Amino acid sequence: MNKKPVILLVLDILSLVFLAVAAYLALSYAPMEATMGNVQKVFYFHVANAWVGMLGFISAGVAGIAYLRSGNPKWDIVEVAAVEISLVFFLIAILLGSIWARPAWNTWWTWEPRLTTAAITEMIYLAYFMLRNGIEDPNRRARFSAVYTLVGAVSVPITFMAIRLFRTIHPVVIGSQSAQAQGGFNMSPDMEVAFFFSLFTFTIIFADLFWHRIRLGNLANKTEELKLKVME
Amino acid sequence: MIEVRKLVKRFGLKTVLRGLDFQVEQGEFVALLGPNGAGKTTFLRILATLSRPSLGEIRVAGFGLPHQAAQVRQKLGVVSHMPLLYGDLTAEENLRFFGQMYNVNVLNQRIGEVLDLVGLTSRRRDLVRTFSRGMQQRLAIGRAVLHDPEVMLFDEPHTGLDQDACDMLDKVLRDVAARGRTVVMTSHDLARVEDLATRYDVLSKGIISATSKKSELKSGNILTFYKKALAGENG
Amino acid sequence: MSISPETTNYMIAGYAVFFLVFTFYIVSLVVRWSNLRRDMHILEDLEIDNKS
Amino acid sequence: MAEKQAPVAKSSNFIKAVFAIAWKDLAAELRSRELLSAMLVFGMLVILIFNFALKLDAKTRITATSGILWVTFTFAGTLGLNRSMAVEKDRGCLDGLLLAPVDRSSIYFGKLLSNLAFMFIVEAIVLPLYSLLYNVNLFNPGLLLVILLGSVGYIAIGTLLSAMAVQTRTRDVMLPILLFPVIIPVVVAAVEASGGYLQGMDISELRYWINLLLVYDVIFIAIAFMVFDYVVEE
Repeated sequence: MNKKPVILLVLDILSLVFLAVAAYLALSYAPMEATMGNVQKVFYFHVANAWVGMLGFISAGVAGIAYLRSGNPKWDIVEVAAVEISLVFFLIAILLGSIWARPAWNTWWTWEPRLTTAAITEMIYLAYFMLRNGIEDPNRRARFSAVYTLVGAVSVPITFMAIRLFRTIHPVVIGSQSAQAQGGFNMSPDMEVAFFFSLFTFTIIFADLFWHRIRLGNLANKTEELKLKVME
Repeated sequence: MIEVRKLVKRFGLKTVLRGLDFQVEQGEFVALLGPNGAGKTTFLRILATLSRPSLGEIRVAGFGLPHQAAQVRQKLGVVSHMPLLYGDLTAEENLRFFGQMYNVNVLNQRIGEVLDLVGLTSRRRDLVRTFSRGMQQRLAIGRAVLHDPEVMLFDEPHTGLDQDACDMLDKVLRDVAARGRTVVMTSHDLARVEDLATRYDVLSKGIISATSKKSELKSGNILTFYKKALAGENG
Repeated sequence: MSISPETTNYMIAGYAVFFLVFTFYIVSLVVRWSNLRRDMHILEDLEIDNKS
Repeated sequence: MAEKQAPVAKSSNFIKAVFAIAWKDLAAELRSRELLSAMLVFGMLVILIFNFALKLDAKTRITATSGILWVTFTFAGTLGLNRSMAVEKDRGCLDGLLLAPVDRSSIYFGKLLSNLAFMFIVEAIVLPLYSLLYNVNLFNPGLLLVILLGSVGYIAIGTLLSAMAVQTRTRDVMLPILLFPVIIPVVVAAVEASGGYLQGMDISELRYWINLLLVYDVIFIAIAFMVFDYVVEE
């Protein structure tokens, strides 16, 4: 358990190398987008981070259902890991979206459906951790977290649909470039390379971090077990 | 009536009950003794189907737990140190509500009988909120015997009662036991249970560490027995 | 619009924010891990003491 | 759990238990009126504060009414849900319910019914009062339908989450924190649809919102039904 698996080490190295390459591709290799200028380059990492957030969100939902079906505490550890990673990467995605929105549409925040849904997911995950903090019995904590993860996993897509419907009815005109409010620009082949490489890189990073976080959860569990044993 | 084999209960990583064995014959009145935190309440909650065992076999009134919990519940009456009653309903309404939940036949007549048994007939139309602690506890027993259960579980029923209320409660407990019901009661008031119970079991460190029938103990010796049981476990 | 707006500062800010939060998270993972390892070692020592 | 009774007896017991639980909540509330009066007073205070916060002149009222109504219902509803579950927890009554030989989901549906009844009572008082105060006609069948669907969705998920919230250490603040982020679709759809009906919009334009509310109601009643066991059992 304490010995680090070789594959994990390989993943670590791959993550770092690919991250460097992805940054190079995004910052230097991909051409500057004409209407928005250099800030458009934030887009590559913005989407890739949101993608990791999504992966975490889906993993959390699956782990929650698996916990409720099996009652195996391992799934609770997986679920917390997924929620935490999703929380961090959605946060990055929201911040990057904000930084991109500022020069492009002259506002720090747009109520764009995807961005808003990501923000609401963050609120659900903050509530998730508050819920966990408020429960001492580990079995109950795991059960309630799994139930709440499931409720969140179902409500978030509906929230997205509701907000999108809301936006089609009340289009918000921001600045003069509202036609591009959805980040609509045509990607040149060079841009596509940078974009897809970013997505690929962050998928690897997700797998790597997810694994590390699960190992951390397992170690915490082991330590707690030993603590109880020593205390007796 | 109650058969427990190798019962283990864990809360997360913490093991509270570790391979507990326990048998009760029909009509026995077992006092479950033990220091605070020994797992008495946990054990009783498992028997009451409120908590699931982590491992082990349990049969209550002929049904296995946790798979046949619904059947067990029908045969079970539980009184805890919480009254489990609604303050804004009258005594009668409380009994009627729980009677409906247990699907009791001829409910009105049964409510009358139960109120008589616990001596609250004159207060039947009063709100439970206005009852003293002792009266609430008696009504709680009334609630628990409403569906004529075969097995009764009492978790520290004397907690928070004054002397008079305790004596009243004991009278009701004796009445209940005299009807041939099987009773398991946790308590740490040795003097009080000595008289009530027909058997004493000591729960310590997650197992039943000692057991003794009333007939095997000389009067007044329960304290010695209890201390020995705890010391024996430690030594 | 023929001239692209000068938004390089925002680009730099964006990537700085990413690397900041990302590094912060990695550091938090490492700190939590090493704290747990330390606790584990202390507990293992205690357990050996208990046995002897 | 694994019940081996005749199915007919079981389903009639189930319905009997659901109504017994709902009836006992209503009977207790009719006597104490603690929950309803708290919800009502709170609701009126919210409306009062909005009056000054938004300077509700005739023009603002048309667009703001549906929003104000739903904020009022949402906040007052949280108060009611919390109280309704706290009553079960305080004297250990939840254990009393769990000890009864009935299906756990009957407890959920019983509480759902009584919570919904409280919600409707509050709405039935707040609506005419708001009409009176601001001279807006709120007796519109479309609006009533929206309020019905919105309340069902809100209470369906609220009953489940309040059962969780009362079992936490920070139970007084936990419910809104858990509930609000997951009822956003209900709020968005209900506000939009209510606003549409109040402005006399065509039904066909509001169909999507009504559908969304229906979908939400069905999905979350189903989910709560499936997971309620995990929330109350140990």
